[in-house]
Amino acid sequence: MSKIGVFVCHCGENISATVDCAKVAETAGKYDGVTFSVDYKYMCSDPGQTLIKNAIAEKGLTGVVVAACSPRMHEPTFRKACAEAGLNPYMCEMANLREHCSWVHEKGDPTTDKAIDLVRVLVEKVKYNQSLNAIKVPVTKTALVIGGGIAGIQASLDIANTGHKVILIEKDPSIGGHMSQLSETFPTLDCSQCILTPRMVEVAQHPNITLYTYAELESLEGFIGNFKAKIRRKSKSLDEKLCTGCGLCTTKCPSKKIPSEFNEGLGMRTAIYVPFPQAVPNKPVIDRKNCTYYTKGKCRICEKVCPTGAIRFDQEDQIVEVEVGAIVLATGFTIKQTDFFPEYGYGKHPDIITGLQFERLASASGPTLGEIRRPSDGKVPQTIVFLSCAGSRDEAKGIPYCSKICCMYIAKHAMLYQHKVHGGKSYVFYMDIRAGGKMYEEFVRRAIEDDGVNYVRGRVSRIYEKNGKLIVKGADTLLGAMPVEIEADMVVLATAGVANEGAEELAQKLHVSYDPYHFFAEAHPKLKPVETNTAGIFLAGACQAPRDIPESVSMASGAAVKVAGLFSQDELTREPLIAVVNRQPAPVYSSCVGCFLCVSACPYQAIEKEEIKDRSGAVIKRVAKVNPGLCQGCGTCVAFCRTKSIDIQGYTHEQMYSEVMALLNEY
Amino acid sequence: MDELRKKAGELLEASAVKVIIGYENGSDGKTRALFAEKPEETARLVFDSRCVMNLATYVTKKEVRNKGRIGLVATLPVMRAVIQLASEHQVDDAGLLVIGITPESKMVEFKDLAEVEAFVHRYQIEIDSKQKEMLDKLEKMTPSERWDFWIRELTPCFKCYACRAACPMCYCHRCTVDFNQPQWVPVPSHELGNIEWHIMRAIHLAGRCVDCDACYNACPLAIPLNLLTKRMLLDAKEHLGGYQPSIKADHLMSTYKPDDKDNFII
Amino acid sequence: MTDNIYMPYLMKVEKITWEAPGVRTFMLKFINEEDQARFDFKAGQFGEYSVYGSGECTFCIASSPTRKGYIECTFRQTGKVTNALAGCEEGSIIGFRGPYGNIFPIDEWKGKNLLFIAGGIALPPMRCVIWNTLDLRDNFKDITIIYGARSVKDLVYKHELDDWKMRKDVRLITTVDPGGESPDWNGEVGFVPTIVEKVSPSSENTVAIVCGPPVMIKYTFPVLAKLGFTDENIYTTLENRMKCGFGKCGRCNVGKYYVCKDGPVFTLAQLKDLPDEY
Amino acid sequence: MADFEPRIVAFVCNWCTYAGADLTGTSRIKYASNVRIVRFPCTGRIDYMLLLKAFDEGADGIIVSGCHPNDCHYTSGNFHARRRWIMFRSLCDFLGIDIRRIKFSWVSAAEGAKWADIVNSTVSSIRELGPYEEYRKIVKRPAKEVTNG
Amino acid sequence: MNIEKRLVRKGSLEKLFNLLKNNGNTIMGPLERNGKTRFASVNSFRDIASGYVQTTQSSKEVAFPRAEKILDYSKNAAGMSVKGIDPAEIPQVVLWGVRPCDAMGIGELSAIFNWDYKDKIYNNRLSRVTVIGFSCEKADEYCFCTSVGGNPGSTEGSDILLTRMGGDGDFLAEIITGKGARIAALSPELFEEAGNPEKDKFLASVPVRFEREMISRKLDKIFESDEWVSQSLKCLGCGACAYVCPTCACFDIQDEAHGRSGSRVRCWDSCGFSMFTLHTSGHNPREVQSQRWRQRIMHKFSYMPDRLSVYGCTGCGRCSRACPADMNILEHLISIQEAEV
Repeated sequence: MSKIGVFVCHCGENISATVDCAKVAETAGKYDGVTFSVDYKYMCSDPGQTLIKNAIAEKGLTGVVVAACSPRMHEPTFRKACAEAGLNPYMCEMANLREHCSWVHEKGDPTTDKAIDLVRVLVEKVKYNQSLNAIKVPVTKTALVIGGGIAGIQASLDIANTGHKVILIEKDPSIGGHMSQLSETFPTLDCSQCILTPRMVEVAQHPNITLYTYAELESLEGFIGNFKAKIRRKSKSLDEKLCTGCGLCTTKCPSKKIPSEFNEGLGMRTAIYVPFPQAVPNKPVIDRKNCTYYTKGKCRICEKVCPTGAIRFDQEDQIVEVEVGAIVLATGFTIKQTDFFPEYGYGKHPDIITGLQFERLASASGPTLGEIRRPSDGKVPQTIVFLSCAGSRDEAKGIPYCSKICCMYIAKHAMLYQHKVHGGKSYVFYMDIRAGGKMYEEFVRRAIEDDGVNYVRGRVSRIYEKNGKLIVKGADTLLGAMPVEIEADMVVLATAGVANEGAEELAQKLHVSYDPYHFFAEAHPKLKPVETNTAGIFLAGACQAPRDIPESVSMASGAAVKVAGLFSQDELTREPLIAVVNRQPAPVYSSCVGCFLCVSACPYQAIEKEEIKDRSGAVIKRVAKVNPGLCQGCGTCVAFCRTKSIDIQGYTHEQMYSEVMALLNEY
Repeated sequence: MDELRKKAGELLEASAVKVIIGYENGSDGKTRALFAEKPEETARLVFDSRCVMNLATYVTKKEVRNKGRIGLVATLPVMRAVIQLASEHQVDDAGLLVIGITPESKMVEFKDLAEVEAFVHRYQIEIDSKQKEMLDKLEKMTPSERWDFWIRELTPCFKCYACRAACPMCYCHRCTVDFNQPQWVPVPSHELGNIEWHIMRAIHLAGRCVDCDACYNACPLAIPLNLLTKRMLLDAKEHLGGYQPSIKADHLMSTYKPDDKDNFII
Repeated sequence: MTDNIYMPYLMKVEKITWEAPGVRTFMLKFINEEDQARFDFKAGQFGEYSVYGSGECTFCIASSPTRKGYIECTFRQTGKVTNALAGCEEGSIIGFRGPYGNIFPIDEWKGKNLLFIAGGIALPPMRCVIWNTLDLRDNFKDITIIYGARSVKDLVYKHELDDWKMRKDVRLITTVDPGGESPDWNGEVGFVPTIVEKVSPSSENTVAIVCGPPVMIKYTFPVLAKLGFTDENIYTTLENRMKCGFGKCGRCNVGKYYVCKDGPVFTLAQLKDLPDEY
Repeated sequence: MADFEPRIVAFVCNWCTYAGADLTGTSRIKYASNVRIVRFPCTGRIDYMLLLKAFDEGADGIIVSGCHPNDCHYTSGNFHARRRWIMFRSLCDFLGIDIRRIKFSWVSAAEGAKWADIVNSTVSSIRELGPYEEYRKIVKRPAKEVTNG
Repeated sequence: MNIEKRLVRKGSLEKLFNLLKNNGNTIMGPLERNGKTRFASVNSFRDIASGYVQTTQSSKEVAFPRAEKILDYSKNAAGMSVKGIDPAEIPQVVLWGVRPCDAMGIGELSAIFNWDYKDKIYNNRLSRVTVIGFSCEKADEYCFCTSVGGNPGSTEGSDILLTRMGGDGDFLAEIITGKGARIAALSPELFEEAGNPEKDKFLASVPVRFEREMISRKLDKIFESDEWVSQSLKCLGCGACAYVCPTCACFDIQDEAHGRSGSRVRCWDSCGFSMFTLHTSGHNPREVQSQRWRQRIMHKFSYMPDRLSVYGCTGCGRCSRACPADMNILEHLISIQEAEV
C-alpha cells in the first residue's frame, strides 16, 4: 500500500507564473495512493525540505514525488532529505515542472494540465519504486601498470609516491621505452637519457613498486577495485638473484650479428644481451630465437663464463597471479617502418631511414656514437632530406590522422644535423607545420631561421637511387607546385606513429574499447581523456594516440591521480541503479534461458554466466548474472532480453510501464 | 533413405545417441516426428519433400533432452536452427549429433556442430520467390492498406501459439506474453492482443529467424505470419548486412556498427 | 447481480492488518447492504477477490462464518493480483465473488477432539474453521493447534496466537524451523511433522485438519498415520489454481473432480483417490 | 482538425535529450505543451513494447530521442538502440503502423533549441495527420465483438 | 417434436439466407481465408465457403466467443461502478453451414456450462442462436463421428438440418426444433413437400473405429501408463487442438484496463499450455506435456462421461487436422482401445 506525498514547488514564480501549482497539488492529492499533497514557494529551501521531512515522519509516507525543477538539478537534494527523514532515498522521484513545463509553455490550462500529467506519471512510477541500497565494492589498493615507457614510469612513480603498491610490467628486457632511444628532446634539446635514466632507477628502487620486465599480461578478470591479473614472465634463461650484471656473458657470446632492437637495426647485439648500457634492470636475457644453444643445441658459453652460475637454460615462463584494484595502460606506440612505402623503395635502400633510426644515429650512445653517418657506407651525408607525414594524414594509406610528434622531431633532427655536420644541407618536406605547444613554434623557427634548414612545402612523390645518390622528387606547392628534385645522401622518413601490434588483442583481454586505428579509446574525448569505458582501467601516453613526452607524462600523472583517488576509498560506493537477473521459485529458478545474447549487448562486459545448482551441486540451469561492480546501469540488456528476465533498478519494467500507462490516462 | 535408416540404426546400436529424431509417415499423407529409441524403430524413418517440420524445435524440450544424446535428422533449415541454438547456448556436441540432409536430399554425416556450421555457411538464407512477390506486393500498398491487410489476416488468430511452439527459436521457458507484471501483451485474442503478439514475435526473431517457415506451417489458420519474420530477414540484409547462424559470432541484434543506417533519425 | 455469476460484490477494505512480511489481512465489508443480507458462507469456502484492472485471484475466506457483517482474507503478495491488492488502502473498493466450494463438516465433528496442524501461510484457510469451532466451543472436546512457520516473523495472526495461547480451552503449540527463532522465542523449534510427533496427540475420537506447503503435508500424513489417525479423519484443503470458482474453467480439475466444487476440503481418504495432480 | 490537440509522448535518455530539454527550459525557448517526457537512463533501455503501449493508451505521436552517435554516456547504448529502431520501424511500416507518427532523433545536452524544434514540428505534423484513429479502433473495439468480425 | 421433412431447392438457399439476414439476424457462416474456414459474420450468400469436409474452426464461438466481455467497470469520484453485459447487446444469430458433429458439440459444450451452475452468459448467447446444419456428403480419414455417437446426418443440435440430395441436387430439410419451425414459417414457400427420400444414401460414410465406452473403461486403468509419454513426445504444447475443438471450454479471466475504466474478459485457454495450471509458487500440478495430453483425453473420455454424462468429443477430427505436430487423436484412441490392461 502506497502512501505517497506530492510536493509541488512554485520555485518562487518560476513555476507558479505559468502553472497553477495549487491545482496541481489538489488534483494530485486525489490520486490513489497519494496521502499528502501540498504546494510551497521554495521546496528546495530549508523550510521546504523540512516540510517534506515532517510529512514523511507524520504521515508515514512510503514514496515522495517532488514536482519542481529538473531532477538533474535537485534529485540528490531531495533524495538526501528523504534519507534524513528515514525514507529510502530511492523512493523519491522528481517531476520536472520547471525546465520541462513552466519555462517552455505559456500560462494557461494546457500547461497546468501537463504539470498534472507529469506529477501523475511519477506518482504511478513511485508506487513501483523499491528501496535500494548503495552498492559497496571493496578496493584492492594495488595498481597494475602495463608498459614501462615514460608514461608507465611516471604513472608508477606517482602512484607509488602516494603510498600505494604498484606492479609495473614491461614486455622488453628493460624499461625505458622509446624515450630511452631518443637522442635529445624538443624543444629544450636536453639529453633524453639524462632525464630518463634517473627515473628508471627510481622505479627499480622504489619500495612500493614491483617491476616485472620481460613480462606480459596473460589474462584479466574482475572489475574495478577487484581485478585478478595473470602475468606471464617470459623466461630470461637467467637466475636474476644470482646475476650481478657483470656483463661478461654478453661479451663472450659468439652470436654477435643480431640486429639490435634498441638501435633500430643500425647496430648489432649478442644473443645474450642487455638492450642498452643504462638498462633497468641491468641484467641480460637470452634471446632464444637467436641463441646457438637453443637453435642448434650447442654452445653454452655464457653458462661457462658466468662467474655466479646464473644461466638457466631450462627456465620456463612463469605465470604470476596478482590482485589489483586499478590498471594503467601505458603500452605506447610503434612506428611504420620504411618498407611500408613503395614510393620510397619499400625500405630497400639502407640510407632511407626512419626518424627513430635517425635518433639512434644522433645519439651519443648509438651505433655511430652520435655522428651522423649513413648506414650504407658510413659516410657523413652532405645533403639530407627529411620527409614529414610519411604515411600520416594519408587516407590512402589507412592513416588519416596526424601523428603529431613528427613536425617537432623533424625540426629537431634537422637542427641536430646542422649542428653536427657543418656545411651540410638539410631539406624538410612538409605539408603543414604543426607546432602547437609551449616553445614549439619558436623551436621550429629556430631550425629554419638560425640553423638554415630548408623547409619545402610539398609532398615527395618518389625517391630513387641514381649514381650513389638518392633522388628525391617532389613539388613545392608554395611555388605553384614547381617540381623540386634534390640529390640527397640520406633521407629520413617521419613515419606514422601507429598502435602496437597486438593492441587489439590486449584491448579485448582488458575489455577496453579501441578506435579504428587500434589505439585504446578514452571514455570521453574531452572530459575523460585518461579513463576507459571499463571502470578502473586508465590510459597514459601514446597507447591512446600519438603523444609527445610532456603529454604522455601529464596523462600518466592524470591517470595516477585517478588511481590514487580510487585508492583513497576502502570501499567504492555506487548508485544501485543497476541491472539484475530475476530469480523465481523452483523449478524455474529464473525466467532467464541462458541464451547469453545479452553478454555481447552489454557495453561493460558486466554480464557473466552463472550456474544454478541443486543441493548436490549438479547444474540445473545456466543463467545470466549481472556483475554489480561492472554494471553501469544503461539498461541496454533490459530492452534486449526476450524473456524480460533482466530488469534495471530505478527504471524497472513495472516502473516504466506504469509511467507510460499513466501518461495519457488517469489511474 | 536406406542410408539414413542404416546410419540411424548404427548410432542407436552403438549408443552414440539415445534417440533419433527424424520423420515418419503420418496421417493424411503428411509426415511427422519420429523418436526412435530402438534400432529397429529406425526402419520407420522416411525422408522426402513432405518433411518440412523443423525438428530442431524438439531438441530444447525437456522431455526429449532427458532421454540423453539426440541424433537429429536435419535439413538445411533445421541445421541452421541447430547452429543458432548452439550460438545461444541451448545445444552442444555433448547433447546433439546432426545427421544432415542436403538440399539435394543426400545424407551427410557430421562429426560435430562446427562441421554443421561450415556446411550451413555454404548456403545463403534466401527468401523464396513466391513469398518475395507477396512481400513486394505488400510493400507497394499504402500503409493504410497494409494495416487493413494485417488486421484482416490477424483477426482470425486465436492465439493458440502454435507458431511459437513450432518455432525452434522460441524455446524460452517463459515467453514475454506469459509475463503479467506488467502485462506486456493483452491475453485475449482480439485485434490489439493479436497484433502486439505478432509484433513481439517478429522482433524477437529479428536476427535469429532461420527462415524455416515452421511458424506458418504450424498455424492452423494459415495466417501468413512468416511474412513478418521474412520482412525482418530482408531488413537485416538490407540495413545490417545480413546474418548467418554461427556458433561463435556475435548476434545481429546484440551488436552494432557505428555506421548503421541513420537517415531516419532527425 | 444474480444474473451474472462473474459479477463480484463490491467490497470496501475496512481494515488492513500486517501479518508477516508480504502477508496482510483485509477485513472486507459489503458496500451494498442487500448483498450483505443475502450473503452467507460456511467454514472452508473460498472466493474470488478482484482488483479492477488487474484481475481476480482465489483465496479462502479466513474469517469465521459466526462473525457476521464482514469477511476477511489473508494473502501473500506474490503475483499480479496480490500485488495489486497490496496496493489497496483502507477504504479501497475491491471485488469479491463467492462463496465457492465445499465446507469443513463441523457438524459431523461434534463431540470430537480437534487437531489443527498448519504451516506458514496455510493458517488462514484454517483460521476460519478454528474460530468457527472456538465460537461453538461447547460442541467439541479438546482443541489442539500446532502451527509452524519458517521463522518467527513469518508467523501470521500473531495477536490471535497470543489469544489462543491465553485460552484455557485451547492447546496451542507454535514452532519455527531451526534457525528461524528469535532471541525471545519461547515456542518450539523444529519442523511441523517433528513437532507433531513430539506432541503426539491422541487419535482417539479425534479429527485432524492439516494444511500447509506440500512438503509439510507429505511428512505430516505418515506421522498422523503412526499416531493412529485414519484417512477418513484427516482433512486438508487444496489450493489449485482457479479462475471461475464454479466448475467451468477447467483449471482446477484433478481427475474427475473440480477442486472448486468438490473441494477444496478433502479427507485424506478422498485425496488418495485423486490422481497426483494437485 | 484545427481543434485537435495531438498527444505526444517522448521517450528520452537521461544524459543527452533530457538534459537538452532542460536547456530548452533554462533558455526559456517556448514550444508546444502537447508533449509528455518519459526519462530513461539510456536509449538502449527503451523497450519497443513501451512505444506500442503509448499508442494503446492513446498517443497520436511518439518521439524517441537520445545522444548523438559516439556521445552516449554508456558508450554504445544508442548504437544498440538504433539497430532495434531500424528493425522495429521497418516492421511497423510493414504492418501499416503509421511511422510518420514515430520520430527518432538525436538531441544532445547542448541542443535546447533543436528539442523545441523537434517537438514543434512533431506536433504540427501530427496535427496534420490527425488523431491516430486506426490504432485506437483496435484498442477500443469491445472484446466481445471479435467473433463477429 | 417430430422431425418434419421438407424440400429446399438449391436455388432457394440464397433466398433463405437473405430472408434471415433481412430479419435482423446476424448470420455466422463458414468463410474461407488462406484455405482455412472459420465461422464469422457473413454479409453475402456468395461469401459462404463450400466444399469443405469440415471447417477449420468449430462454431463454438457463437456461444462461447474466444474473448468475451463479462463486465465493464469504471472508477470515479463516487467510488466504483460495475456493469454487467446487457443481453440486448447479444445479437440474434443464425449459424449457417454447421456440420452435424459441430451441432452435436453444442450439446456437449452446454453440458459443461450447465452442470451445476447454469452459465447465464453462455445460455444467453446460445438462446439467440438458431442452427442450420448441413449433413456431410464427404468425410476424410480424420472423421470419426460414428465412433462417438454421431453420424454424418445426425440431427442432434441442429434446428434445421439440410442434406444435399446427390451431387448438385436440392436439399432435404429436416425441421427439428421449434426454432427451426419458426424459420421455416418465415417463408413456407421455400420449404416444399419432400416426400420421404432416403437420406442415408446421400451421406458420407464414416466407419466406426472404436467403442467409446471401452475407451472410458480402459482410461480408468491406464492413468499411469507410459503410453501418454510416448504419444505426447511430439506434442508441441500449443493450444491449436483445444481452440479448434467444438467442445473444449477451458477459459481464463483477464482484466483489461485503460485508465480508470476497463473490462473483465473471459477468454479461451487450453489445458495444453504449461501455464494453465502453474501456481505462483512455481508448483505445477501438470508439469510435463504428457500429463497435459492425458488430461485432455481423460477429460473428454473419462471425466466428462463420469461427471456430466456426456462425452467431450464429437469425432470432428479438427484437432488432428489442426495439429502442427500431427498428433492424431483417433490413432491414439485406437491404441488406448487396444491397450492391454
